[in-house]
Amino acid sequence: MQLLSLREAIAEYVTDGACVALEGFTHLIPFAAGHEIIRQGRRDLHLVRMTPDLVYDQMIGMGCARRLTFSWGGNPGVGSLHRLREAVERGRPKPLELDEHTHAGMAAAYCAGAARLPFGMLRGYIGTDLVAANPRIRSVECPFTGERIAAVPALNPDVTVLHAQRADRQGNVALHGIVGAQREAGLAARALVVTVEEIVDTLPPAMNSIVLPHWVVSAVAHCPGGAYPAYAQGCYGRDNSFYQRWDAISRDRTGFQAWMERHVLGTADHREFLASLQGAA
Amino acid sequence: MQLLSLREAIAEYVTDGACVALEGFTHLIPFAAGHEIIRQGRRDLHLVRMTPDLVYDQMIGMGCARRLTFSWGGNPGVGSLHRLREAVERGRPKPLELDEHTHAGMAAAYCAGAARLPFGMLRGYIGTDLVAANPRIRSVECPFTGERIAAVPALNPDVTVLHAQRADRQGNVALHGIVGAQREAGLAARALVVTVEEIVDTLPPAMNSIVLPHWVVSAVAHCPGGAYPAYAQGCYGRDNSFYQRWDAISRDRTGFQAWMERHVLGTADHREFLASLQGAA
Amino acid sequence: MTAWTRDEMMTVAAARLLWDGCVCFVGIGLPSAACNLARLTHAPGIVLIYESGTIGTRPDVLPLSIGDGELADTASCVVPLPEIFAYYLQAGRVDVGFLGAAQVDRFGNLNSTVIGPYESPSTRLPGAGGAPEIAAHARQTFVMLKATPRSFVPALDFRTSAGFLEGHGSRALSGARGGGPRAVITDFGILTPAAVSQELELSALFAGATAEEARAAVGWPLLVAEEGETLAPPSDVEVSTLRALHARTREAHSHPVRLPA
Amino acid sequence: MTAWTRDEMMTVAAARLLWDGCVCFVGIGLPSAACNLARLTHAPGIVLIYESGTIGTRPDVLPLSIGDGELADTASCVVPLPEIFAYYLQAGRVDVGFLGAAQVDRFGNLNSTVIGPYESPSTRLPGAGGAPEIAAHARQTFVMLKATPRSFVPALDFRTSAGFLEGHGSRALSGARGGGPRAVITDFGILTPAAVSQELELSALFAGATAEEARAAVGWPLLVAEEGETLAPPSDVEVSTLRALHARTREAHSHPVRLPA
Repeated sequence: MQLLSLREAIAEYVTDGACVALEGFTHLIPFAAGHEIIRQGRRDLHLVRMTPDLVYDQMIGMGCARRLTFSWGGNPGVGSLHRLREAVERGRPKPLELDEHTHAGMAAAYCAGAARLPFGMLRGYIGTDLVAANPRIRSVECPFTGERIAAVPALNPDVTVLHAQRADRQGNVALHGIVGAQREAGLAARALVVTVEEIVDTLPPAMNSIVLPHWVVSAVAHCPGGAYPAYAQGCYGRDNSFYQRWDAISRDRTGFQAWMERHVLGTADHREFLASLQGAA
Repeated sequence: MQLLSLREAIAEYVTDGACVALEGFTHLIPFAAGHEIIRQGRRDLHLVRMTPDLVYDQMIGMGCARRLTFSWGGNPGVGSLHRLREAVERGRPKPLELDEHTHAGMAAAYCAGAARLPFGMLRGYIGTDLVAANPRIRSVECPFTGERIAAVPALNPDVTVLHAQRADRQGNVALHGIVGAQREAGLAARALVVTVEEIVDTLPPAMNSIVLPHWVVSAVAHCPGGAYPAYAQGCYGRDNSFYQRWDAISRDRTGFQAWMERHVLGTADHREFLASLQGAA
Repeated sequence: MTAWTRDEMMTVAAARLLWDGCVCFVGIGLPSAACNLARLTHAPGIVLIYESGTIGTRPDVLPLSIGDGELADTASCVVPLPEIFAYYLQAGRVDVGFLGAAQVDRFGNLNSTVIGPYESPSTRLPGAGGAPEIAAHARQTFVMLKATPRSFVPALDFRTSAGFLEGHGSRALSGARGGGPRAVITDFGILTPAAVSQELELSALFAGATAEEARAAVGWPLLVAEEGETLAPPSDVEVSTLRALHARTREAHSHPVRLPA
Repeated sequence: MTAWTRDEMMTVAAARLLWDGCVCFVGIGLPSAACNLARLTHAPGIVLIYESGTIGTRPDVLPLSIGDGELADTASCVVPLPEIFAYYLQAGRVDVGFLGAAQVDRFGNLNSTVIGPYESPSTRLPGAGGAPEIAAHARQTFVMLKATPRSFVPALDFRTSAGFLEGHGSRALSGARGGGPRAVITDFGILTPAAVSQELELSALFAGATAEEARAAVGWPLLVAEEGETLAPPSDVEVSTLRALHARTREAHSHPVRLPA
């Protein structure tokens, strides 16, 4: 485990063309890391995430991505992701290949990846046209009952980036609250970078809590507020109004670009990003 | 969820010929429930457990079982289970069919059972004669890579019996500490009976703790000390000296039978069982 | 009697279909409002599961997203997402799944993926999410969707989630273990599957709605059940409970987020 | 120099093979003593995993079972058993696995299942437990086993866990991803696999042990490595640390268990 700045961590672990998962299911979304990937101008990324939301909309809109593995791409409770839509519907700023699944399928694929199995299986994709649309949805025959069970290839990102409440100085990472498939996505990856709200001497004792042990973590970066506008349970709440505002900000390419230039490209780091929003509000 | 006495719960949920898992990996072993099964004279059970230990030795020695699905059958840190050995080596008191696996295989089978998949898979059973000894160890071909991966049939016991630290009055069950594959074994079963150290109005709040929600629990029985001589983290420790003494108690059939008659058949319930040991010590 | 809107009646109608103790896999929006309305009125023991992994949650305000902190704070427990889908939904432990969609067809099949061809859609929708497996494994599903000829269509552009497939028992051959759509709750009333054909037919109207209105809103020739009923309008308790819930929600969501210093 | 026993030297020899920061999948008995001795001497940052799901445990006394409460109390975290096997061991995240057995053959294959035929054994042993997958997936394994011609046998009664199978690279074709046995630590010294044949050969003797003694204890014609070494006897620190650990353990295990009233 290395203790790095977020800039250093992204520079070292997220390279052009890489398969990258910034996981987070509504909670603990690594927004700061996504912004840093945009600032560093990464290209041709294969983005992976069950629920690509605003930060993926931003990365796609800024031309970082060539491919997206996902299961639900919207602004939760609000509507569409306009930059994602424009990439898919019109190939702008770049065409985006889709590897489309269901939540249950993605979950099985991450679990398989974490276990280093070549595929995951589920009773899934039943009666859906996704099977015809995606050649990476297949099936296996049960060697005991003869039933056919859906199969998806394991997901093993080159790097998974997570956000968590805290790490200790050794690099043990503890998260709590809604955890989605983050732990599985983290364990499935070749490298694991974690941004955290705080770094402490000793994690709070919690026998069966969710911990990523230091020897599976590649780098920890201290990044308070790093999930904003998503949230970090026990630290700050979800900025639901920002999610609602994003619809207008992102609706047309020009306004989107101006916003990104002002708040992301025009800021040096996440602290400045947060400060720039205070000014804008 | 029903709140029952242990006697009622066993009478209702554990029937002759049933497939029964009393899970517990060293910790939270449902000893009291096993004794009650012996008292009620159940026969022809298909016993399932990763680590059949003293309580399975007792059930097998008392003639309750016809078949055992397992992965390690010993007295941990001490040696053999003499009653299990006599059943396998000499068919006494009854022959015992074995369905033998590895820990990783049993774990995959329980997980598959909990997910209602027909089989579990693992990179396992590599280079072992178990594959030849057990026709229920097979393989599947990955539909993406062509690799062959070991497969085991899902385990779905008719009833799983667990022991836990506490339940609330609604029947939500919370356990902590070493949990083995108990949760998966519980969720894989058609019925789930849980003995608990205490019943409380409200479980301690713990967002990501291990809870079996009330609507997956068939019955809860209040049974303090119900894991003794195993232990319940935070309640009482493991009686390692009893495990050591068991070697002598169980070594020959006559001594075993006398001990069982005095302490199990000769007591009405777990409270009396514990009291009888106090007298014997 | 309090005045009420069709949106409110949709929520009330859905809430009434739920029973005390039933285990619901809840989606965001109308289903979340309906489930919590049921919990706050006739079904206090309802078990609400959100796909984010919160089990037995009792939110005081409605979440905007499927994973708001309120859901975790008030849950019996929070489990990782793979477990919710494998050990609870796929295992057949969910009584009722709620689904929305952009399009529904006469057999209750749903599209939430694309309008137009998949490879070059005119409108790219958010996609499947948890829906296909909810549709397959919940013991029954309730679909909530406002009706227009663009949403109630003769043929889906893309079948994301299975209803009764081609009807006439074809679902039973598909591997789907749940019972399929038991009701489609829309803004004029409720459609339910006919016994043999499994085609959706109009079985209940909201007070004030008509079969003509329903036929005009549905893009296929809508069958009307022989024993159709008219639903009682929302009671005062239903309306006031729902409005209070929405008011609490608006109030809570209007607080600015304060980051830790 | 303190007097020492062969048992102590086995533990010390195994402990010396471990390095600071290595991730060990620990078995009960001698391996547990060896790993904790390493932790208390030269490898304070060693990560100990017990198959019961305790990760990064730092017990003050040795557990009798693989799942004593002490292991959970002192762990960084405790995870369900399926995760330990799938996400840590099978995923290739374990540096060293320790194995014991009733029998070992010249290629480091192990039997812990039966003596005699499987269907009618003369001795039924406890069985496989975690061993076959530890043997397959740990980056390397250390086997600890006292030597007699009945335990170091020319042919196993049953192959429970794969070592180098038939040697000569046959393991590499098997699907086992870990490196296999790096050392067999026994009560006269250490056997290690020869480079090409992968047959175990005597590569180190304890102080005071002889190659003749070793040959007599092994049930096949034992090869002796050309560059064999003699191991330094246990240091005072090693002996005193190990004895203190055992004394603490005896003391702790002698307390009667008190059930809650």
